[in-house]
Amino acid sequence: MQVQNEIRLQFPSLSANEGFARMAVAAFAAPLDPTLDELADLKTAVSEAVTNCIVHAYRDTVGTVYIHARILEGGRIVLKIRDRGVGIPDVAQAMEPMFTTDPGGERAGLGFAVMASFMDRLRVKSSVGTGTTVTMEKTIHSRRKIHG
Amino acid sequence: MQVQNEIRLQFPSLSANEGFARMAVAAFAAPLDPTLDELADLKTAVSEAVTNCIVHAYRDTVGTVYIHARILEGGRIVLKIRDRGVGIPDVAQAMEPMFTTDPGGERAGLGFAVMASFMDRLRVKSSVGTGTTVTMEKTIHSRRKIHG
Amino acid sequence: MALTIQANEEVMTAYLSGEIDHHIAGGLRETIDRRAEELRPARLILDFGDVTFMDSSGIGLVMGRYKLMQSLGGELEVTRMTRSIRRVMQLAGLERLVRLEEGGRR
Amino acid sequence: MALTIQANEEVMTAYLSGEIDHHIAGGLRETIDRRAEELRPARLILDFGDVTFMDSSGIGLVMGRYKLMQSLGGELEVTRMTRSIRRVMQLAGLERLVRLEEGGRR
Ligand SMILES: Nc1ncnc2c1ncn2[C@@H]1O[C@H](COP(=O)(O)OP(=O)(O)O)[C@@H](O)[C@H]1O
Ligand SMILES: Nc1ncnc2c1ncn2[C@@H]1O[C@H](COP(=O)(O)OP(=O)(O)O)[C@@H](O)[C@H]1O
Repeated sequence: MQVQNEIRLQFPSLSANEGFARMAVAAFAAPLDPTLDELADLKTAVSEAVTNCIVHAYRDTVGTVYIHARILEGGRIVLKIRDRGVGIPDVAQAMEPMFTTDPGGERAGLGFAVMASFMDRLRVKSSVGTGTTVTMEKTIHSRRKIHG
Repeated sequence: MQVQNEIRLQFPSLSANEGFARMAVAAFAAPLDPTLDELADLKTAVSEAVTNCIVHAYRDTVGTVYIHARILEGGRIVLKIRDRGVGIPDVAQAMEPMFTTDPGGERAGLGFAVMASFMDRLRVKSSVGTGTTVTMEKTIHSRRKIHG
Repeated sequence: MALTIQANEEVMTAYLSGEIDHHIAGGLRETIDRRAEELRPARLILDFGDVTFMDSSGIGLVMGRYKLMQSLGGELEVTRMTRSIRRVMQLAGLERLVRLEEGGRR
Repeated sequence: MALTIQANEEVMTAYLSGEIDHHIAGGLRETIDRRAEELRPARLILDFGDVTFMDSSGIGLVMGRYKLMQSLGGELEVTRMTRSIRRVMQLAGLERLVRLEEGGRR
Protein backbone atom coordinates (compact mmCIF):
# COMPACT_ATOMS: atom_id res chain seq x y z
CA MET A 1 0.00 0.00 0.00
CA GLN A 2 1.44 3.33 -1.02
CA VAL A 3 1.91 5.95 1.67
CA GLN A 4 0.34 9.23 0.54
CA ASN A 5 1.40 11.31 3.50
CA GLU A 6 2.83 10.77 6.96
CA ILE A 7 3.87 12.64 10.06
CA ARG A 8 6.05 11.81 13.02
CA LEU A 9 5.47 13.50 16.33
CA GLN A 10 7.36 13.41 19.64
CA PHE A 11 6.54 15.08 22.91
CA PRO A 12 7.06 14.62 26.65
CA SER A 13 4.39 12.74 28.60
CA LEU A 14 2.74 15.85 30.07
CA SER A 15 -1.04 15.75 30.31
CA ALA A 16 -1.27 19.11 28.52
CA ASN A 17 -0.09 17.26 25.39
CA GLU A 18 -3.18 15.02 25.26
CA GLY A 19 -5.03 17.88 23.59
CA PHE A 20 -2.09 18.69 21.37
CA ALA A 21 -1.89 15.11 20.07
CA ARG A 22 -5.61 15.04 19.25
CA MET A 23 -5.43 18.34 17.40
CA ALA A 24 -2.32 17.35 15.45
CA VAL A 25 -3.85 14.09 14.26
CA ALA A 26 -7.11 15.88 13.39
CA ALA A 27 -5.17 18.47 11.36
CA PHE A 28 -3.26 15.68 9.60
CA ALA A 29 -6.49 13.88 8.70
CA ALA A 30 -8.29 17.06 7.57
CA PRO A 31 -7.35 16.76 3.86
CA LEU A 32 -9.25 13.44 3.80
CA ASP A 33 -12.39 15.46 4.57
CA PRO A 34 -13.64 13.24 7.42
CA THR A 35 -17.17 13.58 8.76
CA LEU A 36 -17.61 15.06 12.24
CA ASP A 37 -18.17 11.55 13.61
CA GLU A 38 -15.06 10.15 11.93
CA LEU A 39 -13.02 13.05 13.30
CA ALA A 40 -14.41 12.50 16.80
CA ASP A 41 -13.53 8.79 16.53
CA LEU A 42 -9.92 9.54 15.58
CA LYS A 43 -9.49 12.18 18.28
CA THR A 44 -10.99 9.95 20.95
CA ALA A 45 -8.78 6.98 20.03
CA VAL A 46 -5.64 9.16 20.01
CA SER A 47 -6.60 10.69 23.33
CA GLU A 48 -6.96 7.22 24.91
CA ALA A 49 -3.63 5.92 23.61
CA VAL A 50 -1.68 9.05 24.56
CA THR A 51 -3.31 9.23 27.99
CA ASN A 52 -2.25 5.63 28.61
CA CYS A 53 1.38 6.56 27.89
CA ILE A 54 1.14 9.43 30.36
CA VAL A 55 -0.85 7.68 33.09
CA HIS A 56 0.49 4.10 32.87
CA ALA A 57 3.69 3.82 30.81
CA TYR A 58 5.45 6.78 32.46
CA ARG A 59 3.46 6.75 35.69
CA ASP A 60 6.07 8.24 38.04
CA THR A 61 8.29 9.90 35.48
CA VAL A 62 8.24 11.97 32.30
CA GLY A 63 9.18 10.11 29.11
CA THR A 64 8.73 10.63 25.40
CA VAL A 65 5.57 9.72 23.48
CA TYR A 66 6.01 8.92 19.77
CA ILE A 67 3.26 9.12 17.15
CA HIS A 68 3.60 7.97 13.57
CA ALA A 69 0.54 8.72 11.44
CA ARG A 70 0.19 7.62 7.85
CA ILE A 71 -2.41 8.04 5.13
CA LEU A 72 -2.56 5.12 2.70
CA GLU A 73 -4.52 4.70 -0.51
CA GLY A 74 -8.30 4.71 -0.23
CA GLY A 75 -8.45 7.06 2.75
CA ARG A 76 -6.92 4.56 5.16
CA ILE A 77 -5.29 6.17 8.18
CA VAL A 78 -2.80 4.22 10.30
CA LEU A 79 -1.77 5.54 13.72
CA LYS A 80 1.12 4.12 15.71
CA ILE A 81 1.46 5.45 19.26
CA ARG A 82 4.52 4.28 21.10
CA ASP A 83 6.21 4.68 24.48
CA ARG A 84 9.37 3.38 26.12
CA GLY A 85 7.64 2.96 29.45
CA VAL A 86 6.93 0.11 31.88
CA GLY A 87 5.15 -2.16 29.37
CA ILE A 88 2.12 -4.40 29.90
CA PRO A 89 2.65 -7.86 31.46
CA ASP A 90 -0.59 -9.37 30.08
CA VAL A 91 -1.94 -7.58 27.01
CA ALA A 92 -5.08 -9.74 26.66
CA GLN A 93 -6.08 -8.96 30.23
CA ALA A 94 -5.26 -5.26 29.81
CA MET A 95 -7.60 -5.11 26.82
CA GLU A 96 -10.58 -6.49 28.72
CA PRO A 97 -13.25 -3.82 29.28
CA MET A 98 -13.18 -2.40 32.82
CA PHE A 99 -9.70 -3.77 33.55
CA THR A 100 -7.51 -1.07 35.02
CA THR A 101 -4.44 -1.02 37.25
CA ASP A 102 -5.35 2.48 38.44
CA PRO A 103 -8.50 2.17 40.58
CA GLY A 104 -7.78 5.29 42.70
CA GLY A 105 -7.27 7.62 39.75
CA GLU A 106 -10.79 7.25 38.32
CA ARG A 107 -9.66 5.49 35.17
CA ALA A 108 -12.64 3.53 33.85
CA GLY A 109 -10.60 0.71 32.30
CA LEU A 110 -12.22 1.47 28.95
CA GLY A 111 -9.37 3.06 26.99
CA PHE A 112 -8.70 -0.01 24.85
CA ALA A 113 -12.45 -0.65 24.46
CA VAL A 114 -12.86 2.87 23.07
CA MET A 115 -9.93 2.44 20.68
CA ALA A 116 -11.26 -0.92 19.47
CA SER A 117 -14.77 0.38 18.98
CA PHE A 118 -13.96 3.73 17.33
CA MET A 119 -11.24 2.46 14.98
CA ASP A 120 -11.47 -0.35 12.39
CA ARG A 121 -8.47 -2.21 13.73
CA LEU A 122 -6.38 -2.23 16.93
CA ARG A 123 -3.14 -4.05 17.68
CA VAL A 124 -1.13 -3.78 20.91
CA LYS A 125 2.49 -4.91 21.22
CA SER A 126 4.18 -4.57 24.57
CA SER A 127 7.03 -5.94 26.57
CA VAL A 128 7.71 -5.24 30.22
CA GLY A 129 10.53 -2.76 30.77
CA THR A 130 10.74 -1.85 27.08
CA GLY A 131 7.45 -0.18 26.25
CA THR A 132 4.22 -0.41 24.33
CA THR A 133 3.16 0.20 20.73
CA VAL A 134 -0.51 0.68 19.86
CA THR A 135 -1.37 0.51 16.15
CA MET A 136 -4.81 1.59 15.00
CA GLU A 137 -6.35 1.82 11.55
CA LYS A 138 -9.45 3.48 10.20
CA THR A 139 -10.73 4.11 6.69
CA ILE A 140 -12.13 7.60 6.20
CA HIS A 141 -15.02 7.54 3.74
CA SER A 142 -14.37 10.99 2.42
CA ARG A 143 -15.70 12.55 -0.73
CA ARG A 144 -12.49 14.12 -2.00
CA LYS A 145 -8.96 12.71 -2.04
CA ILE A 146 -5.70 14.19 -0.84
CA HIS A 147 -3.38 15.83 -3.35
CA GLY A 148 0.30 16.30 -2.51
CA MET B 1 16.19 28.74 30.48
CA GLN B 2 14.05 25.79 31.48
CA VAL B 3 12.06 24.04 28.78
CA GLN B 4 8.44 23.71 29.90
CA ASN B 5 7.20 21.72 26.95
CA GLU B 6 8.42 20.75 23.51
CA ILE B 7 7.36 18.87 20.41
CA ARG B 8 9.22 17.41 17.47
CA LEU B 9 7.49 17.01 14.14
CA GLN B 10 8.56 15.44 10.84
CA PHE B 11 6.72 15.28 7.55
CA PRO B 12 7.43 15.05 3.81
CA SER B 13 7.69 18.31 1.86
CA LEU B 14 4.17 18.14 0.37
CA SER B 15 2.33 21.44 0.12
CA ALA B 16 -0.70 19.91 1.88
CA ASN B 17 1.48 19.87 5.01
CA GLU B 18 1.81 23.67 5.15
CA GLY B 19 -1.61 23.80 6.79
CA PHE B 20 -0.80 20.86 9.03
CA ALA B 21 2.37 22.53 10.34
CA ARG B 22 0.52 25.77 11.14
CA MET B 23 -2.24 23.93 12.98
CA ALA B 24 0.20 21.77 14.94
CA VAL B 25 2.21 24.78 16.15
CA ALA B 26 -1.01 26.65 16.98
CA ALA B 27 -2.24 23.66 19.01
CA PHE B 28 1.12 23.47 20.80
CA ALA B 29 1.00 27.18 21.67
CA ALA B 30 -2.66 27.09 22.77
CA PRO B 31 -1.94 26.46 26.50
CA LEU B 32 -0.06 29.81 26.55
CA ASP B 33 -3.39 31.46 25.74
CA PRO B 34 -2.10 33.66 22.89
CA THR B 35 -4.21 36.50 21.53
CA LEU B 36 -5.69 36.12 18.05
CA ASP B 37 -2.93 38.38 16.68
CA GLU B 38 -0.15 36.41 18.39
CA LEU B 39 -1.60 33.18 17.03
CA ALA B 40 -1.82 34.65 13.52
CA ASP B 41 1.83 35.78 13.82
CA LEU B 42 3.02 32.29 14.80
CA LYS B 43 0.99 30.57 12.09
CA THR B 44 2.16 32.97 9.41
CA ALA B 45 5.84 32.60 10.36
CA VAL B 46 5.57 28.79 10.40
CA SER B 47 3.79 28.83 7.07
CA GLU B 48 6.60 30.89 5.49
CA ALA B 49 9.41 28.71 6.82
CA VAL B 50 7.71 25.43 5.89
CA THR B 51 6.75 26.72 2.43
CA ASN B 52 10.40 27.63 1.83
CA CYS B 53 11.46 24.05 2.59
CA ILE B 54 8.88 22.77 0.09
CA VAL B 55 9.40 25.37 -2.65
CA HIS B 56 13.13 26.04 -2.39
CA ALA B 57 15.00 23.44 -0.32
CA TYR B 58 13.38 20.43 -1.97
CA ARG B 59 12.39 22.12 -5.22
CA ASP B 60 12.47 19.11 -7.56
CA THR B 61 12.16 16.37 -4.98
CA VAL B 62 10.33 15.38 -1.81
CA GLY B 63 12.39 15.53 1.38
CA THR B 64 11.69 15.68 5.10
CA VAL B 65 10.82 18.85 7.01
CA TYR B 66 11.71 18.89 10.73
CA ILE B 67 10.12 21.17 13.31
CA HIS B 68 11.25 21.48 16.91
CA ALA B 69 9.04 23.74 19.00
CA ARG B 70 9.78 24.63 22.60
CA ILE B 71 8.07 26.65 25.29
CA LEU B 72 10.49 28.28 27.73
CA GLU B 73 9.83 30.22 30.92
CA GLY B 74 7.88 33.44 30.61
CA GLY B 75 5.80 32.36 27.63
CA ARG B 76 8.76 32.32 25.25
CA ILE B 77 8.22 30.07 22.25
CA VAL B 78 11.19 28.93 20.15
CA LEU B 79 10.60 27.34 16.73
CA LYS B 80 13.32 25.56 14.78
CA ILE B 81 12.37 24.58 11.22
CA ARG B 82 14.96 22.54 9.41
CA ASP B 83 15.50 20.88 6.03
CA ARG B 84 18.25 18.81 4.41
CA GLY B 85 17.76 20.50 1.06
CA VAL B 86 19.86 22.54 -1.33
CA GLY B 87 20.90 25.24 1.16
CA ILE B 88 21.25 29.00 0.64
CA PRO B 89 24.52 30.30 -0.91
CA ASP B 90 24.13 33.87 0.43
CA VAL B 91 21.90 34.14 3.49
CA ALA B 92 22.16 37.93 3.82
CA GLN B 93 20.98 38.40 0.23
CA ALA B 94 18.22 35.79 0.65
CA MET B 95 16.88 37.73 3.64
CA GLU B 96 16.57 41.00 1.72
CA PRO B 97 12.91 41.92 1.12
CA MET B 98 11.74 41.11 -2.43
CA PHE B 99 14.71 38.84 -3.12
CA THR B 100 13.51 35.56 -4.60
CA THR B 101 15.04 32.88 -6.80
CA ASP B 102 11.59 31.87 -8.00
CA PRO B 103 10.25 34.71 -10.19
CA GLY B 104 7.96 32.47 -12.27
CA GLY B 105 6.22 30.86 -9.34
CA GLU B 106 4.72 34.10 -7.94
CA ARG B 107 6.78 34.05 -4.77
CA ALA B 108 6.94 37.62 -3.48
CA GLY B 109 10.39 37.32 -1.92
CA LEU B 110 8.87 38.32 1.44
CA GLY B 111 8.97 35.07 3.40
CA PHE B 112 11.92 36.09 5.57
CA ALA B 113 10.54 39.63 5.93
CA VAL B 114 7.30 38.18 7.30
CA MET B 115 9.15 35.90 9.72
CA ALA B 116 11.35 38.79 10.93
CA SER B 117 8.44 41.12 11.39
CA PHE B 118 5.96 38.73 13.04
CA MET B 119 8.42 37.06 15.41
CA ASP B 120 10.69 38.70 18.01
CA ARG B 121 13.85 37.08 16.70
CA LEU B 122 14.94 35.26 13.53
CA ARG B 123 18.18 33.40 12.79
CA VAL B 124 19.00 31.53 9.59
CA LYS B 125 21.82 28.99 9.32
CA SER B 126 22.42 27.37 5.98
CA SER B 127 25.09 25.57 3.99
CA VAL B 128 24.85 24.63 0.35
CA GLY B 129 24.16 20.94 -0.19
CA THR B 130 23.45 20.30 3.50
CA GLY B 131 20.34 22.30 4.29
CA THR B 132 18.86 25.19 6.20
CA THR B 133 17.77 25.80 9.78
CA VAL B 134 15.48 28.71 10.62
CA THR B 135 15.15 29.55 14.32
CA MET B 136 12.45 31.97 15.45
CA GLU B 137 11.42 33.17 18.88
CA LYS B 138 8.42 35.02 20.21
CA THR B 139 7.19 35.80 23.69
CA ILE B 140 3.48 35.23 24.16
CA HIS B 141 2.06 37.76 26.60
CA SER B 142 -0.59 35.47 27.92
CA ARG B 143 -2.64 35.83 31.04
CA ARG B 144 -2.34 32.29 32.33
CA LYS B 145 0.69 30.00 32.42
CA ILE B 146 1.08 26.42 31.21
CA HIS B 147 0.83 23.60 33.71
CA GLY B 148 2.33 20.18 32.85
CA MET C 1 -12.46 23.89 29.83
CA ALA C 2 -14.80 25.77 32.10
CA LEU C 3 -17.16 24.70 34.84
CA THR C 4 -20.14 26.62 36.20
CA ILE C 5 -22.13 25.31 39.13
CA GLN C 6 -25.69 26.35 39.98
CA ALA C 7 -27.60 25.02 42.95
CA ASN C 8 -30.81 25.28 44.90
CA GLU C 9 -31.87 23.19 47.96
CA GLU C 10 -32.76 20.17 45.86
CA VAL C 11 -30.66 20.20 42.74
CA MET C 12 -27.04 21.00 41.97
CA THR C 13 -26.21 21.43 38.27
CA ALA C 14 -22.64 21.35 36.93
CA TYR C 15 -22.43 22.94 33.47
CA LEU C 16 -19.37 21.47 31.76
CA SER C 17 -17.85 22.96 28.64
CA GLY C 18 -14.91 22.48 26.26
CA GLU C 19 -12.86 19.29 26.04
CA ILE C 20 -12.96 16.65 28.78
CA ASP C 21 -9.84 14.51 28.97
CA HIS C 22 -7.49 13.18 31.65
CA HIS C 23 -5.67 16.54 31.78
CA ILE C 24 -8.80 18.36 32.84
CA ALA C 25 -10.83 15.66 34.62
CA GLY C 26 -8.99 15.85 37.95
CA GLY C 27 -9.77 19.52 38.45
CA LEU C 28 -13.42 19.06 37.48
CA ARG C 29 -13.79 16.17 39.88
CA GLU C 30 -12.37 18.11 42.81
CA THR C 31 -14.49 21.20 42.23
CA ILE C 32 -17.71 19.24 41.76
CA ASP C 33 -17.09 16.97 44.77
CA ARG C 34 -16.25 19.87 47.09
CA ARG C 35 -19.54 21.63 46.27
CA ALA C 36 -21.60 18.43 46.35
CA GLU C 37 -20.27 17.46 49.79
CA GLU C 38 -21.08 20.95 51.03
CA LEU C 39 -24.58 21.11 49.55
CA ARG C 40 -25.59 17.45 49.73
CA PRO C 41 -28.20 17.88 46.97
CA ALA C 42 -30.95 15.30 46.33
CA ARG C 43 -29.96 15.40 42.69
CA LEU C 44 -26.71 16.20 40.86
CA ILE C 45 -27.06 17.06 37.19
CA LEU C 46 -24.00 16.95 34.91
CA ASP C 47 -24.83 19.11 31.89
CA PHE C 48 -22.72 18.20 28.83
CA GLY C 49 -24.41 20.73 26.51
CA ASP C 50 -21.23 22.68 25.79
CA VAL C 51 -18.75 19.79 25.86
CA THR C 52 -17.05 19.54 22.46
CA PHE C 53 -14.92 16.45 23.14
CA MET C 54 -14.82 13.64 25.67
CA ASP C 55 -12.77 10.46 26.00
CA SER C 56 -13.04 7.67 28.61
CA SER C 57 -11.83 10.11 31.28
CA GLY C 58 -15.37 11.48 31.10
CA ILE C 59 -16.73 8.03 31.90
CA GLY C 60 -14.55 7.95 35.00
CA LEU C 61 -15.91 11.38 35.89
CA VAL C 62 -19.53 10.20 35.60
CA MET C 63 -18.95 6.89 37.41
CA GLY C 64 -17.09 8.60 40.24
CA ARG C 65 -19.92 11.14 40.70
CA TYR C 66 -22.44 8.27 40.60
CA LYS C 67 -20.66 6.65 43.54
CA LEU C 68 -20.46 9.96 45.37
CA MET C 69 -24.19 10.60 44.98
CA GLN C 70 -24.94 7.06 46.18
CA SER C 71 -22.86 7.68 49.29
CA LEU C 72 -24.74 10.96 49.84
CA GLY C 73 -28.12 9.24 49.31
CA GLY C 74 -28.88 11.30 46.19
CA GLU C 75 -29.17 10.61 42.49
CA LEU C 76 -27.17 11.53 39.40
CA GLU C 77 -28.50 12.72 36.07
CA VAL C 78 -26.47 13.31 32.91
CA THR C 79 -27.96 15.58 30.24
CA ARG C 80 -27.49 17.20 26.84
CA MET C 81 -24.79 15.02 25.30
CA THR C 82 -23.86 15.35 21.63
CA ARG C 83 -24.00 12.15 19.61
CA SER C 84 -20.28 11.40 19.85
CA ILE C 85 -20.25 11.89 23.62
CA ARG C 86 -23.33 9.68 23.94
CA ARG C 87 -21.44 6.97 22.02
CA VAL C 88 -18.59 7.06 24.55
CA MET C 89 -21.07 6.89 27.44
CA GLN C 90 -22.89 3.94 25.90
CA LEU C 91 -19.66 1.98 25.55
CA ALA C 92 -19.47 2.02 29.32
CA GLY C 93 -23.06 0.88 29.73
CA LEU C 94 -23.71 4.04 31.74
CA GLU C 95 -27.38 3.97 30.78
CA ARG C 96 -27.79 1.11 33.25
CA LEU C 97 -26.51 3.26 36.13
CA VAL C 98 -27.50 6.80 35.41
CA ARG C 99 -30.40 8.74 33.91
CA LEU C 100 -29.11 9.86 30.51
CA GLU C 101 -31.37 12.63 29.24
CA GLU C 102 -31.75 13.40 25.53
CA GLY C 103 -30.56 16.69 24.12
CA GLY C 104 -27.34 18.17 22.80
CA ARG C 105 -26.82 19.92 19.57
CA ARG C 106 -25.82 17.38 16.97
CA MET D 1 -10.54 27.12 0.47
CA ALA D 2 -13.35 28.16 -1.81
CA LEU D 3 -13.59 30.73 -4.57
CA THR D 4 -16.74 32.30 -5.98
CA ILE D 5 -16.61 34.66 -8.91
CA GLN D 6 -19.31 37.20 -9.80
CA ALA D 7 -19.11 39.51 -12.77
CA ASN D 8 -20.98 42.15 -14.76
CA GLU D 9 -19.68 44.10 -17.78
CA GLU D 10 -17.54 46.41 -15.68
CA VAL D 11 -16.52 44.58 -12.55
CA MET D 12 -15.38 41.07 -11.77
CA THR D 13 -15.35 40.15 -8.08
CA ALA D 14 -13.47 37.12 -6.70
CA TYR D 15 -14.76 36.15 -3.26
CA LEU D 16 -11.94 34.28 -1.51
CA SER D 17 -12.46 32.23 1.63
CA GLY D 18 -10.59 29.94 4.01
CA GLU D 19 -6.78 29.79 4.28
CA ILE D 20 -4.54 31.23 1.54
CA ASP D 21 -1.12 29.63 1.40
CA HIS D 22 1.24 28.29 -1.27
CA HIS D 23 -0.70 24.99 -1.40
CA ILE D 24 -3.86 26.77 -2.49
CA ALA D 25 -2.56 29.88 -4.29
CA GLY D 26 -1.77 28.20 -7.60
CA GLY D 27 -5.31 26.97 -8.13
CA LEU D 28 -6.79 30.34 -7.17
CA ARG D 29 -4.47 32.15 -9.56
CA GLU D 30 -5.39 29.93 -12.49
CA THR D 31 -9.14 30.17 -11.95
CA ILE D 32 -9.11 33.94 -11.48
CA ASP D 33 -6.83 34.55 -14.49
CA ARG D 34 -8.86 32.35 -16.82
CA ARG D 35 -12.07 34.26 -16.02
CA ALA D 36 -10.37 37.68 -16.11
CA GLU D 37 -8.84 37.01 -19.54
CA GLU D 38 -12.25 35.93 -20.79
CA LEU D 39 -14.17 38.85 -19.31
CA ARG D 40 -11.53 41.62 -19.52
CA PRO D 41 -13.24 43.64 -16.76
CA ALA D 42 -12.42 47.30 -16.12
CA ARG D 43 -12.02 46.42 -12.47
CA LEU D 44 -11.08 43.22 -10.64
CA ILE D 45 -12.03 43.10 -6.96
CA LEU D 46 -10.40 40.56 -4.67
CA ASP D 47 -12.71 40.18 -1.67
CA PHE D 48 -10.86 38.83 1.41
CA GLY D 49 -13.94 39.00 3.69
CA ASP D 50 -13.99 35.27 4.43
CA VAL D 51 -10.25 34.63 4.40
CA THR D 52 -9.18 33.29 7.80
CA PHE D 53 -5.42 33.03 7.17
CA MET D 54 -2.94 34.38 4.65
CA ASP D 55 0.84 34.24 4.35
CA SER D 56 3.13 35.87 1.76
CA SER D 57 1.68 33.57 -0.93
CA GLY D 58 -1.32 35.92 -0.78
CA ILE D 59 0.96 38.86 -1.57
CA GLY D 60 2.17 37.02 -4.66
CA LEU D 61 -1.47 36.42 -5.57
CA VAL D 62 -2.30 40.13 -5.31
CA MET D 63 0.85 41.32 -7.09
CA GLY D 64 0.35 38.85 -9.92
CA ARG D 65 -3.28 39.97 -10.42
CA TYR D 66 -2.10 43.60 -10.30
CA LYS D 67 0.24 42.89 -13.23
CA LEU D 68 -2.50 41.02 -15.08
CA MET D 69 -4.95 43.92 -14.74
CA GLN D 70 -2.27 46.35 -15.90
CA SER D 71 -1.72 44.22 -19.00
CA LEU D 72 -5.50 44.17 -19.58
CA GLY D 73 -5.74 47.95 -19.06
CA GLY D 74 -7.93 47.58 -15.96
CA GLU D 75 -7.52 48.18 -12.26
CA LEU D 76 -7.31 46.02 -9.14
CA GLU D 77 -9.05 46.58 -5.83
CA VAL D 78 -8.54 44.53 -2.65
CA THR D 79 -11.28 44.68 -0.02
CA ARG D 80 -12.48 43.45 3.36
CA MET D 81 -9.24 42.26 4.95
CA THR D 82 -9.08 41.29 8.61
CA ARG D 83 -6.41 43.04 10.64
CA SER D 84 -3.86 40.22 10.44
CA ILE D 85 -4.23 39.95 6.66
CA ARG D 86 -3.90 43.72 6.34
CA ARG D 87 -0.61 43.48 8.28
CA VAL D 88 0.79 40.98 5.77
CA MET D 89 -0.32 43.18 2.85
CA GLN D 90 1.29 46.26 4.41
CA LEU D 91 4.63 44.49 4.80
CA ALA D 92 4.71 44.27 1.03
CA GLY D 93 3.86 47.95 0.58
CA LEU D 94 0.83 46.89 -1.43
CA GLU D 95 -1.01 50.10 -0.49
CA ARG D 96 1.26 51.91 -2.96
CA LEU D 97 0.11 49.68 -5.84
CA VAL D 98 -3.45 48.74 -5.17
CA ARG D 99 -6.62 50.23 -3.66
CA LEU D 100 -6.91 48.59 -0.25
CA GLU D 101 -10.47 49.11 1.00
CA GLU D 102 -11.35 49.02 4.70
CA GLY D 103 -13.60 46.37 6.12
CA GLY D 104 -13.29 42.85 7.40
CA ARG D 105 -14.54 41.56 10.62
CA ARG D 106 -11.85 42.05 13.22
N1 LIG E 1 0.99 2.41 27.32
C1 LIG E 1 0.78 1.62 28.39
N2 LIG E 1 1.83 1.28 29.20
C2 LIG E 1 1.65 0.48 30.27
N3 LIG E 1 0.45 -0.03 30.64
C3 LIG E 1 -0.63 0.27 29.89
C4 LIG E 1 -0.52 1.10 28.74
N4 LIG E 1 -1.75 1.22 28.18
C5 LIG E 1 -2.58 0.48 28.94
N5 LIG E 1 -1.91 -0.10 29.98
C6 LIG E 1 -2.48 -1.03 31.00
O1 LIG E 1 -3.73 -1.50 30.52
C7 LIG E 1 -4.78 -1.18 31.43
C8 LIG E 1 -6.08 -0.94 30.67
O2 LIG E 1 -5.96 0.21 29.84
P1 LIG E 1 -7.26 0.99 29.35
O3 LIG E 1 -8.22 0.01 28.75
O4 LIG E 1 -6.83 2.11 28.50
O5 LIG E 1 -7.93 1.54 30.68
P2 LIG E 1 -7.47 2.66 31.72
O6 LIG E 1 -6.45 3.55 31.05
O7 LIG E 1 -8.72 3.37 32.05
O8 LIG E 1 -6.87 1.92 32.89
C9 LIG E 1 -4.25 0.01 32.18
O9 LIG E 1 -4.89 0.16 33.44
C10 LIG E 1 -2.78 -0.34 32.31
O10 LIG E 1 -2.54 -1.27 33.34
N1 LIG F 1 14.83 26.53 3.15
C1 LIG F 1 15.42 27.10 2.07
N2 LIG F 1 16.25 26.37 1.27
C2 LIG F 1 16.84 26.94 0.21
N3 LIG F 1 16.67 28.22 -0.17
C3 LIG F 1 15.86 29.00 0.59
C4 LIG F 1 15.20 28.48 1.73
N4 LIG F 1 14.46 29.49 2.27
C5 LIG F 1 14.67 30.58 1.50
N5 LIG F 1 15.51 30.30 0.49
C6 LIG F 1 16.01 31.24 -0.52
O1 LIG F 1 15.79 32.57 -0.05
C7 LIG F 1 14.98 33.29 -0.97
C8 LIG F 1 14.10 34.28 -0.24
O2 LIG F 1 13.18 33.60 0.59
P1 LIG F 1 11.85 34.33 1.05
O3 LIG F 1 12.18 35.66 1.66
O4 LIG F 1 11.10 33.38 1.92
O5 LIG F 1 11.05 34.62 -0.27
P2 LIG F 1 10.31 33.63 -1.31
O6 LIG F 1 10.06 32.30 -0.64
O7 LIG F 1 9.06 34.34 -1.64
O8 LIG F 1 11.25 33.49 -2.47
C9 LIG F 1 14.23 32.24 -1.75
O9 LIG F 1 13.78 32.70 -3.00
C10 LIG F 1 15.28 31.14 -1.86
O10 LIG F 1 16.22 31.41 -2.87
